[in-house]
Amino acid sequence: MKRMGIAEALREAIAEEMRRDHRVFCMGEDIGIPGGWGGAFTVTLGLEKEFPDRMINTPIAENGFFGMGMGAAMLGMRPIVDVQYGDFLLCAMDQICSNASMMRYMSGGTVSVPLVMRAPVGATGRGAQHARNLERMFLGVPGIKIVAPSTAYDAKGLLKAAVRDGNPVMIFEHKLLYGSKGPRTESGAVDATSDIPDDDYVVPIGRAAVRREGADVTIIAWLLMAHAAQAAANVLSAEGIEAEVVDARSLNPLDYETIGASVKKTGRALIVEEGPITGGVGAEIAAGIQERFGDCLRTSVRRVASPDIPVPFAPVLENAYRPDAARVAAAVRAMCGR
Amino acid sequence: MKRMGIAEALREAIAEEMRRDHRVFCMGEDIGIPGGWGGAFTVTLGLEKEFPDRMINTPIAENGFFGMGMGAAMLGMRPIVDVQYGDFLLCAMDQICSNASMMRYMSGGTVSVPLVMRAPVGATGRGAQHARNLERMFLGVPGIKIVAPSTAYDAKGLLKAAVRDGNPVMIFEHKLLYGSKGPRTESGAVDATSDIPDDDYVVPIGRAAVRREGADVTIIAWLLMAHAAQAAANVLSAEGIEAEVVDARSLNPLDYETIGASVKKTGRALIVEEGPITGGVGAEIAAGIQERFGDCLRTSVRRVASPDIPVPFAPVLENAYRPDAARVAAAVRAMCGR
Amino acid sequence: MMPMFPREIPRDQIAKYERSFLLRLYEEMFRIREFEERVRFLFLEGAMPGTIHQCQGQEATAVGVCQALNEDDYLTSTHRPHGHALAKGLTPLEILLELFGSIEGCCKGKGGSMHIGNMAKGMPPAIAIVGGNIPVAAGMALALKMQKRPQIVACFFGDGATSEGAFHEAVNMAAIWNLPVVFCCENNLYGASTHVSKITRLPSLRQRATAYGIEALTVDGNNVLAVYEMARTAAVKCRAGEGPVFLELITYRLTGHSRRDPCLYMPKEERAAWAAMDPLLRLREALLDRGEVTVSELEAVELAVKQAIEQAVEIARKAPPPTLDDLETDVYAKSEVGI
Amino acid sequence: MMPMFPREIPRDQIAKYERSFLLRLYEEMFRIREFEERVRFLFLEGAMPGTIHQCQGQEATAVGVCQALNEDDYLTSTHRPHGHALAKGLTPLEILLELFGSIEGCCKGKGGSMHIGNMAKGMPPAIAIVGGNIPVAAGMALALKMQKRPQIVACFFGDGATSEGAFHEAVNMAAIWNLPVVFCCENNLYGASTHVSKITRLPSLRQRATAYGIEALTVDGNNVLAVYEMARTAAVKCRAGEGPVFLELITYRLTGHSRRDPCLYMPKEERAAWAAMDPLLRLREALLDRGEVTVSELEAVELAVKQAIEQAVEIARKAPPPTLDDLETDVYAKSEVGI
Ligand SMILES: Cc1ncc(C[n+]2csc(CCOP(=O)(O)OP(=O)(O)O)c2C)c(N)n1
Ligand SMILES: Cc1ncc(C[n+]2csc(CCOP(=O)(O)OP(=O)(O)O)c2C)c(N)n1
Ligand SMILES: [Mg+2]
Ligand SMILES: [Mg+2]
Repeated sequence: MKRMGIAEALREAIAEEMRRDHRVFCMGEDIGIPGGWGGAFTVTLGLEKEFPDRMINTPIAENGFFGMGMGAAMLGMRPIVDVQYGDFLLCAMDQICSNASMMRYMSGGTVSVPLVMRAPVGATGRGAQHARNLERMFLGVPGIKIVAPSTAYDAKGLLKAAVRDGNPVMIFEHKLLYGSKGPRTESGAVDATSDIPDDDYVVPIGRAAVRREGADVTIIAWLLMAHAAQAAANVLSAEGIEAEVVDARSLNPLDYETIGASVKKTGRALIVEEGPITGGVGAEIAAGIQERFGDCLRTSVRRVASPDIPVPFAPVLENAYRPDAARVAAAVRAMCGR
Repeated sequence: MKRMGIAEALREAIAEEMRRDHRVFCMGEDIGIPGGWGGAFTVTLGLEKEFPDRMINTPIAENGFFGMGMGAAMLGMRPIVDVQYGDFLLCAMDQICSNASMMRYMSGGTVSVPLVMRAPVGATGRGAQHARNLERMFLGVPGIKIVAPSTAYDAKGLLKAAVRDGNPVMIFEHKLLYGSKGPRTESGAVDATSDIPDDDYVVPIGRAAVRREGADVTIIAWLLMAHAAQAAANVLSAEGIEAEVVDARSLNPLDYETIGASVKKTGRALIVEEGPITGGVGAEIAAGIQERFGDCLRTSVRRVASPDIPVPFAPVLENAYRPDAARVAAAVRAMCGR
Repeated sequence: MMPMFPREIPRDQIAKYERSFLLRLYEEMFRIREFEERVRFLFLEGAMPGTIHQCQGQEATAVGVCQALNEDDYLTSTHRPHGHALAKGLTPLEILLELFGSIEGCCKGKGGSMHIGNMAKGMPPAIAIVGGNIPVAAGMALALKMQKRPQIVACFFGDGATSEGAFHEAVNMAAIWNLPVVFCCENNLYGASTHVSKITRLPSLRQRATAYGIEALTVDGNNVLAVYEMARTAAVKCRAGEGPVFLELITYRLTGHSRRDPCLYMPKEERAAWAAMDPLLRLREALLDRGEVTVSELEAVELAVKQAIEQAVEIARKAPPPTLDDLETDVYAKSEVGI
Repeated sequence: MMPMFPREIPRDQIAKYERSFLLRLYEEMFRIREFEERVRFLFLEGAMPGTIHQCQGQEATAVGVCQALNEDDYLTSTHRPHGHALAKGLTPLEILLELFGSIEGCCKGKGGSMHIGNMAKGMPPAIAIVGGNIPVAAGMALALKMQKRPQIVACFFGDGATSEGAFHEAVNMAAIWNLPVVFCCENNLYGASTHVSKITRLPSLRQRATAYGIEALTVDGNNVLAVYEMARTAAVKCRAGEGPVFLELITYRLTGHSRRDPCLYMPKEERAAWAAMDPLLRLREALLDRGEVTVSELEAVELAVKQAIEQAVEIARKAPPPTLDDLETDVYAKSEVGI
């Protein structure tokens, strides 16, 4: 058992998978460079020492090396490719959405693409182009699984599950949760450390986690917002409102079993999302809950999310952009008629 | 007044805007080529005769020329750029979503990007990579307006509104609605012709159209599905169920005024969408309706959409992929307890 | 743009090869031609769904390259994949079944004309996004190198594809990592209706590869022997770890870009000049000129191919479509988690 | 990679210019250096939000190019835009205000360090997606050409950006349409921590432009006069409708890639060798060597710049942030429909 942050837990997951399976390799910008940073957020720091041939440092060419990851995966490798900021997934959309996600179906089930894609997200003082939460972009793309851990335990277990999955899996990581150290420390970081077991484990893709039980309202969130939800729940508890916090963790597939059990109990559902409210993952969860469990709802599903704007730079605006515990608590109070 | 299909109406809209405003020009693949096709679906056919310098035929480089469209727009031009199939927007995502959509905000409102983007969508027997309805991809991208006409009248009026708008506007066009003629005729095409007035008009962005009134259920759709909805409504009417059909037409902004008025009247809402059910535009509309008009609903909002799969090639599968009047009618019956 | 290579296949070139090999080349090319012509009629008849992009006139590029490959080498293709697939060893039947949308097709009817392939034969489903297969091919080559396997990848694409960013990103990475991939650019002078002179300032597309420090050659793509020889040399280089290599194969599409294209954007004289450069005609003439093969032998080859294709058509026409149970399968591989 | 150009600015080169012009160059470069150093301390102090990418050591590229532009020409920039902005005429104050996130900044505090710009001064907000500004610059040049205006665009980007597909697509289109854009590639030998030799097989990036048939030159990017001269020639060509031109400006970043980067991936000897190639030092020495300028004159220039920047810092520190009312404005332009 060892206490770790997400960056460290991911690093350990990658190293363990590379030891376990010689087909696993990493490909990305500024990885495997002696004296370098281990990618943008230290996740791959130092791995080139143990795996000199399997840390492939690329030119700045996201569409190209994501497509190469796909090609290598088709021939039996298990690539882990990453972008330095999730925003740059937009450069690689064609390879991700037209090729990797659809290859298996187009081949009639004869080809598979065991490709892991990593993407750091979240607004962190860098302005609009290094800030977006693009989970939404991939939710409507059949063929890609999506995970989004909020703790180091989940990050390690989900990354391992992704490597072993056999399908394209996108793992979103939040910059404020990494716990990256040294020059890559993030201001405004939130503690997401966990006790990591010494033994191998996976966190299965497709299962949500109940972080806190409560009978009055279900709050569904992931990544940084899972922390905001828990903070809000603590505040609300003092006021006599008991919120159940569901960390969705896996966005595709969504775990409607866990979500449903909670909503049936509480009769109220609130989704918290970083990113513009319109067209987000929250829209799907809201629609999905009402279709499946509409009869159990005491009030309409609500969303707390960002306004429909690009991410602003000035801290005062960015803080208003990013939902926080106070906004979550206020929304819950409104739903509960307080 | 003249009867026209969508391809012809769009062509007329472009020609009229180019006559009216010398800043307007077109940029795309296989446009302006003597003896060519006028783009993939005849929309720009022959325009090079009248506007030899304003029909710019590009290499196959979507990200490049969408970005160039943006650059030209910033310096006062009014470019209309297009992809041959909507799927290829994925090649240009970076320029569309990171640059064009956010430039105005990042500049503090000092720069504008009056860029029109055209994209043909819909499953039409060509397999997974020439088939997708990618409206969903842009809904959660603040800064881009989205329209999706189902009639020639709207196509012309919305394209004109887009050219005059002053912001990036994406216009989705459905291959089965174009009414393209000659070698570009589509099998399975649906009649979307309208009587087009001789005088200049625009259809304002942001307003839905009620295609058919009814008191029992609201069906919301756009593009090809607006036709499926109307066909279903006719069938249902014979059974004594009167559906109100709302053609959303503008997907961003959505017209919650028109949608709300209808839903308040009927108490039931069904959204019909071509494309995987998960993460679609329908999710947003469903969530949005329940948040705004939840109290007026007699039953949960429902969606009829495609399964969560890539678009299959075989006609029998493709037909099962694409929602049709029968599926819409069945969903309405279920909602109305029949 | 008029043909820039002499029409005749040089006698000393053809003299280097065995009769049986030359007849095989002829048969392979004829199979593609006959297949494409048969499919064209099926389309015009309305028997086939969807759209098609055919390769009549370009048979020598597919056959020349594939003859230089080993059976277990790989090939990636585009929206115009029929010739590549046949040359790589897919049967006319498995392709026809796919074109007819049958569950028995090489992609279970889920792919269609633009996505035919058969990984067991070294060809993943073709990718119809122009330029999109190039990074994929480079990635396959990367895997082969990491796995220390001897195979190589032949990556086909058109002149049009060289303007896509994907081409540049992938060729550069293949170059810096010396990957075993032969970039086979079928420069048929047009990307859809757009003449190649409209998309480049230079007379050749070769520089788009030499810019990354790799060897690049312009080849008479309608001389199957010229293609074969250059591809063989390229393959040897790639297998020796000295890849990649870029081949610009100059050819011409004798048919429309896609179904029902009247090709009005192609000057008549250009079409006529290139019709005379038909790679089948050229090989046929050279073979007869060499004297070892008779017209009736060639006709026998042709007849056998025709009959085989006709048989395949008859089977494919009646083959079962998928059922609705097939609709939602094959999206995801079974997860291996826990293994 | 060690410096490949001689350290000394040739005497006959410097002799060609007027004293006042040379002093202006020195002042412009010093302003950038001083600005960046001041900002670095503000960052380390924790006074500034976000991240920064600075350009100490690269002042000659920005100043050399911008001196060759007319005031109404355009410039596009990247994640590392401070030097370009200052050279293009943005004031230290309007940039500092933006860096501090004030509503009075050049982008109302909505852009930040990576997106500074001021369209009224010919510089749209910088684009921080590597390679992303290159198509945009080409499109601006297209507009200028269509509008028959005499201006040109200077498009800055790094060595790293030349591996992005966006670069290739845009340079090719600029080439085939002869657009008035000077592609200014600041080859500072590193893209983040990745040395340029890892991302290309060739010793120069020039071929990545000549591949499209345009003129491309490699220039000593730390000799401001060399940069100025090549940029002036390129500008003349572009204005004459004979663009585009590609300039590979060899330079070196004397600072970290972004905030708090200890640069451990750069060999010590390399850093030392390039420190000696500091473009400010080189110009200073050449000026003093020429004899027309005294140390105290230079110090006077420096002092004035320092004071102006210090004043700007004091103003910017206290400038008001945006209010929540500003949060949702500026997303859309007011629609013109009906006009
Ligand atoms: C990214 C992308 N853009 C546009 C198209 C539409 N399209 C299909 S084929 C084609 C022309 C391709 O030209 P080339 O690469 O020369 O291949 P050819 O058709 O000549 O074999 C175009 C524009 C596409 N499939 N993908
Ligand atoms: C598309 C994209 N990929 C990656 C990054 C992260 N990143 C920012 S700067 C940089 C290095 C850029 O190198 P270069 O183009 O040489 O410019 P320099 O930093 O040396 O000025 C990288 C990888 C980015 N901003 N955009
Ligand atoms: Mg071609
Ligand atoms: Mg650099």
